[in-house]
Amino acid sequence: MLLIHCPYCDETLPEAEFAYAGEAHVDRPADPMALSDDEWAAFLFIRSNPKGVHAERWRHVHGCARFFNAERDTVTDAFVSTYRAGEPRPGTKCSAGAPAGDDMKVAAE
Amino acid sequence: MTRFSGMAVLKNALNGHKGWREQWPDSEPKKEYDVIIVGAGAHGLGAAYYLAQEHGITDVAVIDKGWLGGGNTGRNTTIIRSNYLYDESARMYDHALDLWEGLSQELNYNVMFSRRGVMMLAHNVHDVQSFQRHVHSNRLNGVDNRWLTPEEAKRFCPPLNISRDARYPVMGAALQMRAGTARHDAVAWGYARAAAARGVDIIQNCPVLAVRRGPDGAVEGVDTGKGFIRAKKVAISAAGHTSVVMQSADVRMPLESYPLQALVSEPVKPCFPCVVMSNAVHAYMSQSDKGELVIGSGTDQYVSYSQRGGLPLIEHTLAAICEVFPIFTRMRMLRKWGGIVDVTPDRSAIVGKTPVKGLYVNCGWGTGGFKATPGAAHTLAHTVARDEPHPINAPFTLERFTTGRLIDEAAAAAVAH
Amino acid sequence: MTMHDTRMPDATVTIEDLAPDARFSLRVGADGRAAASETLGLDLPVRVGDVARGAEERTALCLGPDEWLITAPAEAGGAIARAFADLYDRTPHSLVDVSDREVTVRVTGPEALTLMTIGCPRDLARLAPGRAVRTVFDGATVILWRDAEDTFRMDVWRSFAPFVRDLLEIGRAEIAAGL
Amino acid sequence: MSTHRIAGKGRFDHGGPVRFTFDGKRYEGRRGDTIASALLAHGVHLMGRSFKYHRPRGPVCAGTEEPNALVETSRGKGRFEPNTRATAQELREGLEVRSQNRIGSLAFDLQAVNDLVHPLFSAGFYYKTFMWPRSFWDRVYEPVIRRAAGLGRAPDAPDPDRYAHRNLHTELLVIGAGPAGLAAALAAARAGAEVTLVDEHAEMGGALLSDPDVVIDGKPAWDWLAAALAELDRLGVRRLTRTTAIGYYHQNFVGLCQKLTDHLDEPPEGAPRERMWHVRAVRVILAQGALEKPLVFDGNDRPGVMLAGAAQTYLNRYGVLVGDTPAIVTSHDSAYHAAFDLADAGAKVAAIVDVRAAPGEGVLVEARRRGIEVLTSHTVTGTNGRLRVKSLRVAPVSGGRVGAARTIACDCVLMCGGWTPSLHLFSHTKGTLKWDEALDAFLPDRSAEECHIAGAGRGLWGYGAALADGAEIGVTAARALGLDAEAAAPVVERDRTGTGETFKELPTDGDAGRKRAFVDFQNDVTAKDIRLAVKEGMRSIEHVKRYTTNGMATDQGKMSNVNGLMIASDAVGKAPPQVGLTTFRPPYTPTTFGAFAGYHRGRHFEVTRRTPIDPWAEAHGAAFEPVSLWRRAWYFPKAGEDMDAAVARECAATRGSVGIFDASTLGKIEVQGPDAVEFMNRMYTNPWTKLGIGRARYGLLLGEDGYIRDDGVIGRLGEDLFHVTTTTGGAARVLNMMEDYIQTEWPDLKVWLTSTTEQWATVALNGPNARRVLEPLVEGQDLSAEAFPHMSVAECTVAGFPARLFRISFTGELGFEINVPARHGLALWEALMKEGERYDICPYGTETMHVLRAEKGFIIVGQDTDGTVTPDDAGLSWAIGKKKADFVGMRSLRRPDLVAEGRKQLVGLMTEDGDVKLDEGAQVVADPEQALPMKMIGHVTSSYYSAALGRHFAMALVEGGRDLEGRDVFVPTPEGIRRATVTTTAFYDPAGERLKV
Repeated sequence: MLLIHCPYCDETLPEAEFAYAGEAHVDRPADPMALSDDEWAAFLFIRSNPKGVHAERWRHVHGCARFFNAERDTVTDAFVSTYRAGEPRPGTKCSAGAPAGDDMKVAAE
Repeated sequence: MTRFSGMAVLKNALNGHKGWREQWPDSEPKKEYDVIIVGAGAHGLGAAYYLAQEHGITDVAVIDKGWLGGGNTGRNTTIIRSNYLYDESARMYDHALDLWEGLSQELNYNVMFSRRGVMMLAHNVHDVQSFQRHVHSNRLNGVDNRWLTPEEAKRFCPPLNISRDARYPVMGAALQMRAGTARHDAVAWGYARAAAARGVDIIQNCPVLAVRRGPDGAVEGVDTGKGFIRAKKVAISAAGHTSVVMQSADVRMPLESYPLQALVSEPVKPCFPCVVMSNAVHAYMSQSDKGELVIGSGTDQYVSYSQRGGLPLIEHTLAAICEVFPIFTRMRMLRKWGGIVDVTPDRSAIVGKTPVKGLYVNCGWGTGGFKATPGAAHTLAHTVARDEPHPINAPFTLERFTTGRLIDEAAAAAVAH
Repeated sequence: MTMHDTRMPDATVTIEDLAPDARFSLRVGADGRAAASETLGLDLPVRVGDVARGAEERTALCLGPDEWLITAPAEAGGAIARAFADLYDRTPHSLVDVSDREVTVRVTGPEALTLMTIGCPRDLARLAPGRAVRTVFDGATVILWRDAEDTFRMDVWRSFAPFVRDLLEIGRAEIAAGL
Repeated sequence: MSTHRIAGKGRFDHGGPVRFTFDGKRYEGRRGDTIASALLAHGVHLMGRSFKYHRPRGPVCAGTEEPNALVETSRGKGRFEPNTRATAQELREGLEVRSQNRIGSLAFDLQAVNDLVHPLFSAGFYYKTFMWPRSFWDRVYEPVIRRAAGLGRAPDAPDPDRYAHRNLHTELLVIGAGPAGLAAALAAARAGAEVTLVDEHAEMGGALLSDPDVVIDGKPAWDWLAAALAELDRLGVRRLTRTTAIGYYHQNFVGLCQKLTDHLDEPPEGAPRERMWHVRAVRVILAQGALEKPLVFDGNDRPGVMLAGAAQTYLNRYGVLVGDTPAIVTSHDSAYHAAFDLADAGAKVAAIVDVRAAPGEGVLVEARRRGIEVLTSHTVTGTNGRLRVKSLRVAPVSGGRVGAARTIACDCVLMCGGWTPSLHLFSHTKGTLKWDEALDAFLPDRSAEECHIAGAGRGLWGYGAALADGAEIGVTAARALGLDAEAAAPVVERDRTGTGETFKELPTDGDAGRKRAFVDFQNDVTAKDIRLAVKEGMRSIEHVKRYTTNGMATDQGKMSNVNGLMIASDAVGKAPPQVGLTTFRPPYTPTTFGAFAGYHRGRHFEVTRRTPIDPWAEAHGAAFEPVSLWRRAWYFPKAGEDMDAAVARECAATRGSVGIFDASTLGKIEVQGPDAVEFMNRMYTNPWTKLGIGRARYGLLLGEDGYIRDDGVIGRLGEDLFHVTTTTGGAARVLNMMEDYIQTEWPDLKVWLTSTTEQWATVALNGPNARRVLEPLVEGQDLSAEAFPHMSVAECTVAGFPARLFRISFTGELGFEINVPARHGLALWEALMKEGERYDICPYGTETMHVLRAEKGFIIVGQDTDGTVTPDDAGLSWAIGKKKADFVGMRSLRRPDLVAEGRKQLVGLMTEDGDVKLDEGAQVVADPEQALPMKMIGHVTSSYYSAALGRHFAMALVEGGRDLEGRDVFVPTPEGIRRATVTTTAFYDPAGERLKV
């Protein structure tokens, strides 16, 4: 059971109050009809799934009911940050969570 | 390869077990192979075995960052069944089931495939409709599956609670008699031993850092903890870690990796004759030959590679077990563990070619990879050897996510409305 | 008794159902908060969990950045609804009568906090008297008010209430057993 | 009478006896005894049989790590459990204890025949045989193996006990109340920390309970302990005994299992048997001590062979002398203290056999003082005695050579192979371990959580060291909590320190391949099994473990892991850390399913949501069906009716006059705001801009993948206000999905959503007489067809209650849905029933609702769709706003496979014979003659008997179905092939005349 800081309530609370809501910063295209099938499929289904820091969405569903974003290390499950929906990912150059080079030094089982 | 048999055991029993040899050598990598398989789980080792056995391709290395069979192969609840809804899935899993039935003899390694029957419980009208659909579809696909009344279900599995007053009363069950369990480690070991005997190198404790591509975009080999190893073809069979490995070849995947937990009880005398699954209540269970109740839990809600998993999920799982089998509350959980499963949007696997020449992938089995092992391995080997899919894995493409031709087993079991 | 807890005095806790108040879910953006406050006759609090109290026993609990739960005596509901209806054209918002959506249970007594911990994973020691939060109790969403050190009040969705009530009774028996 | 109870020894209550039975024989013990200590007091060592060879076994330990002395315990019907550790279960009056895993008696177990042919059962033998003939594994071999395996019998009756859960937030959780834990808790609590201290035993004190002669701060150990506990209580420390920290999860979340009643003669009413605590601690101190290791030698498993520390505990804590003539075998100084304590209590120590050349000087002096023979540089080459050890063979070792053996008579063997820090919980956190060469042990390295380790867990031996370290760690933790703290380490005299060495299996004479030196007692894994596994290529400890089952017994490897690793690493020829340590996995000790399930059993397994009208349905004999978390009235059988009869009657009554239905479970969402229309346009496939106020429309919701997710009728109550309904099961999901889009994709829209599912009770009234029933109760709305046509909505008063009244129909009849505040739902229902009496109003349930809607071809999302069905597939293209530029899922409808020919389309199916009911889920084929596997072109989604049509009918999803209308298809069933004609789905009143009244 994780402890999660809700950026709206400004409290750190048990995971039981929250619902995970998938990868963050996968924005719905402004004009979906203009996209090719490949581009649309990428929006719908392709996920970065990094082994390392992952930008993801949570909803404080049994609380303030807000969706918000978080960075969490998927290897340790430790949260790096949480921030409000619409805010940029802290301290990163890119919005999508492509894995950093270091994360690649891990391979298959 | 020393042939295993009752006589061999007897002979060795008399000589202090001096005659047994190494089941597979712990190989050091060569500079180059025809085929490299990344991931020495049962899927990867099996693919190597079938490459050698059926396609005559023996210049093969199976590379793993840890010990063989140490990933999801050794962490699952060993359920084998093939009563899937869609034709594509039924064919794949039934192909696997056909191979399971002769696997011990084929590998000369007892994988203890036990056809004890898998029973799926229906707890509401929607379940009944859904499972009946499975039963009808399976019957016409030649897949064994039949419908039981609650009383028949109870006769087949006496610990089952079929009280009408239960929070989730049992309204019937679908039973696949041909389904069952197998000994997971033995599958990896059996494939490893048989593959090694045919010339395959098994390279353990050698992390694959990246898939290397040449100027023409085709695969050149893999960078590993033991240096670069050249290969004409590379097949990724790395379960939960597929996204990471594929990313190194610049292929982004429709996958997310989730922690999945399982647990066993202390061993008791035989009390549970079959496998029971209950999707509505979120419980599935069997009893191992050792006597432990083997119980599968669900995935945690968030993406993770930590293999930890939370306590509340285990609590929910055991509450579900006690709901369906109230006599087991005083049983004790002996040990629980976690694995990492990669899950596709339609909950069906991806087995086949990729946009990169010479690169093949076998992934996305979610929580159901073990049962598919021989089928996945066999069709992957075919795909790698011929550079074209076997008819059975042909529908399990990466492209289906673009065209929309999904094999949506999850949606087909959509929750009740 | 295996729990050598010197801070656990003799177990007493009372569970009671309360008569319904008028309750509204108020949703309004930051730009309309002042007008809504004026209409209500109290300052809408902005910190999640804070409760403002106004005349005629009106209270406003901040549940989220643009969400408040307004309560008032049952007979005062109509006036609030009319006042906000008049406000709508000037200040768009959403005021929805939820008086019947939840029912309310009160837990009081020296063991009230202990009883709440059987279903509530939050650290309730940190919920100061006078504050309230939406949280979860044994899987059910509830609004949990701490009215005093040893008094809690829970608004529970109507169809979940018997389940929650049931668990509270089990917990009370447990506390009474002294284990 | 107890033959081995020593007067003046032990901490138990010397008052009245506690009576219990073992295998039917009556025994008496004392309050505070465990089953094992009470039996040992009677000279009984034989308590169990091993897993594989069924060898006779006695207790090795005095705690929860016991591998051998497992028994079945019972306190009456439903209160039976197998595999109880006799060494941990406290006695209670009337406890029934039975030995297990035997055929015949414990002394003469027929399955011990396995032991005679043990060479056959070497490591991994079952992988190598039982393969022929092919069908024999699951028919013959496996059943035999399964019957021989297992330990105790499974419970066979429902458990009447209760289990509880509780959440606890604490500043500092200290796990283990031995010297280090106590000192840590004291130091932190003195500094003002809020502390929770837990220990798995009935009493706190840990090793101090077994070492009364130690002097702390000038006081005898037990006096110091009593004072320390009193001070902890004064400081407000929450102390939980019989409480095991079972698992250490993310961010200092620790699961504790507290045993509450198993030790009580008469548990109080309402008391739970066990309680699972969910603890969230700011800091955690692990003070779990160390576990003594057995030595590995031939015959080390006979009853009477036990750990030296255990013998010391039985003596000092329980006042039981485990034998009169103990022999000690050790590689660590600590066993000498056990020898001294037993000797001082009157035992005649046969000898101390020390594997080392140079034991500590201090213990040698003490041994000499007591006249105990010490054999250094000696090994044990075997033991004798069938049901109890009688002697051991010892031999000198010199330069790796084993010399001539001699036999020493004894009645118990006390062994000590050194100590292993207990780091299970630390490992749960994914904290890393490092191998300490000097100690031959894994010690904690990098911590992944905010936790500290104190005492023996860090490899510190002796009371002085443990207390000092505990105090210091307590201070460190307090400071980490922002408190001022000073360490004050107690002064220890008569400390019991010492050193030792770690050995693999002891040197032996003769053929090592035939020696049976046990490593995992319960699973019967011997040193040679481990060596064989390595020889066969199992080179990592994980492989060795899985191949031999070493460490997989119910002690979870506490006795066997390190010894197994030492032997495996020797066989591999690598240092232990390179061979690896098997992962420790929760729980720390086996924990009941009930403790995990907690309150969630029986009717409290999961909430059953009931509507305000549910009590009426129950009182009127309704059958119920579970629908998501709700229970809904399924049908209302009259005397003698089955479901089919009841449903046929309800259908006929509704179409003939009027039926009443509780629709309260439908999801309801209030959508309000200036952008409400725009939001609805983006969310649903339908156009909403032109929907007039007071009008309602069927809404269709897709997922972004283009498939149908939900549907419902939506009424417009104002320019900016919609009353949205969803399916029963979809309510929460739909609201979540809408909130997601509003909050994250379209934050610019000014619109708010509020769930009103439970605000309103909803009653549907359908049938030609519906208006006549309703009209007299309505105020403020003209119900005439002109003033209130089909698909209208109005706010008015019904039966005196404020209401939202819809004129809509899910049955094809004149229909109304009346929403009133939930508290009035039952009263509304009763008013309508009363008003409807003269029209023979008929309450109906979900099944009749399903039939009536199917007769009209209306879909049920989730039944006629399955998550792969597009609007066009379902024949709902008309529900898509043709001029819309975008809505959720629109883009996906253009994907190649979604516009391909031959998709499955929803059609009607009429069987050739109207008496034949097709199964829902039955498959449709074009060619019934084909061989398996057949090409299936569709499946039946809905199938009912229609009273209106006088026959069965069905809906089906069929490839290219709409083009097949009028043609025949086939439905193969186990009873034969059914021919059916493809039709439209408008089975009843296709023109909708019945709505226009």
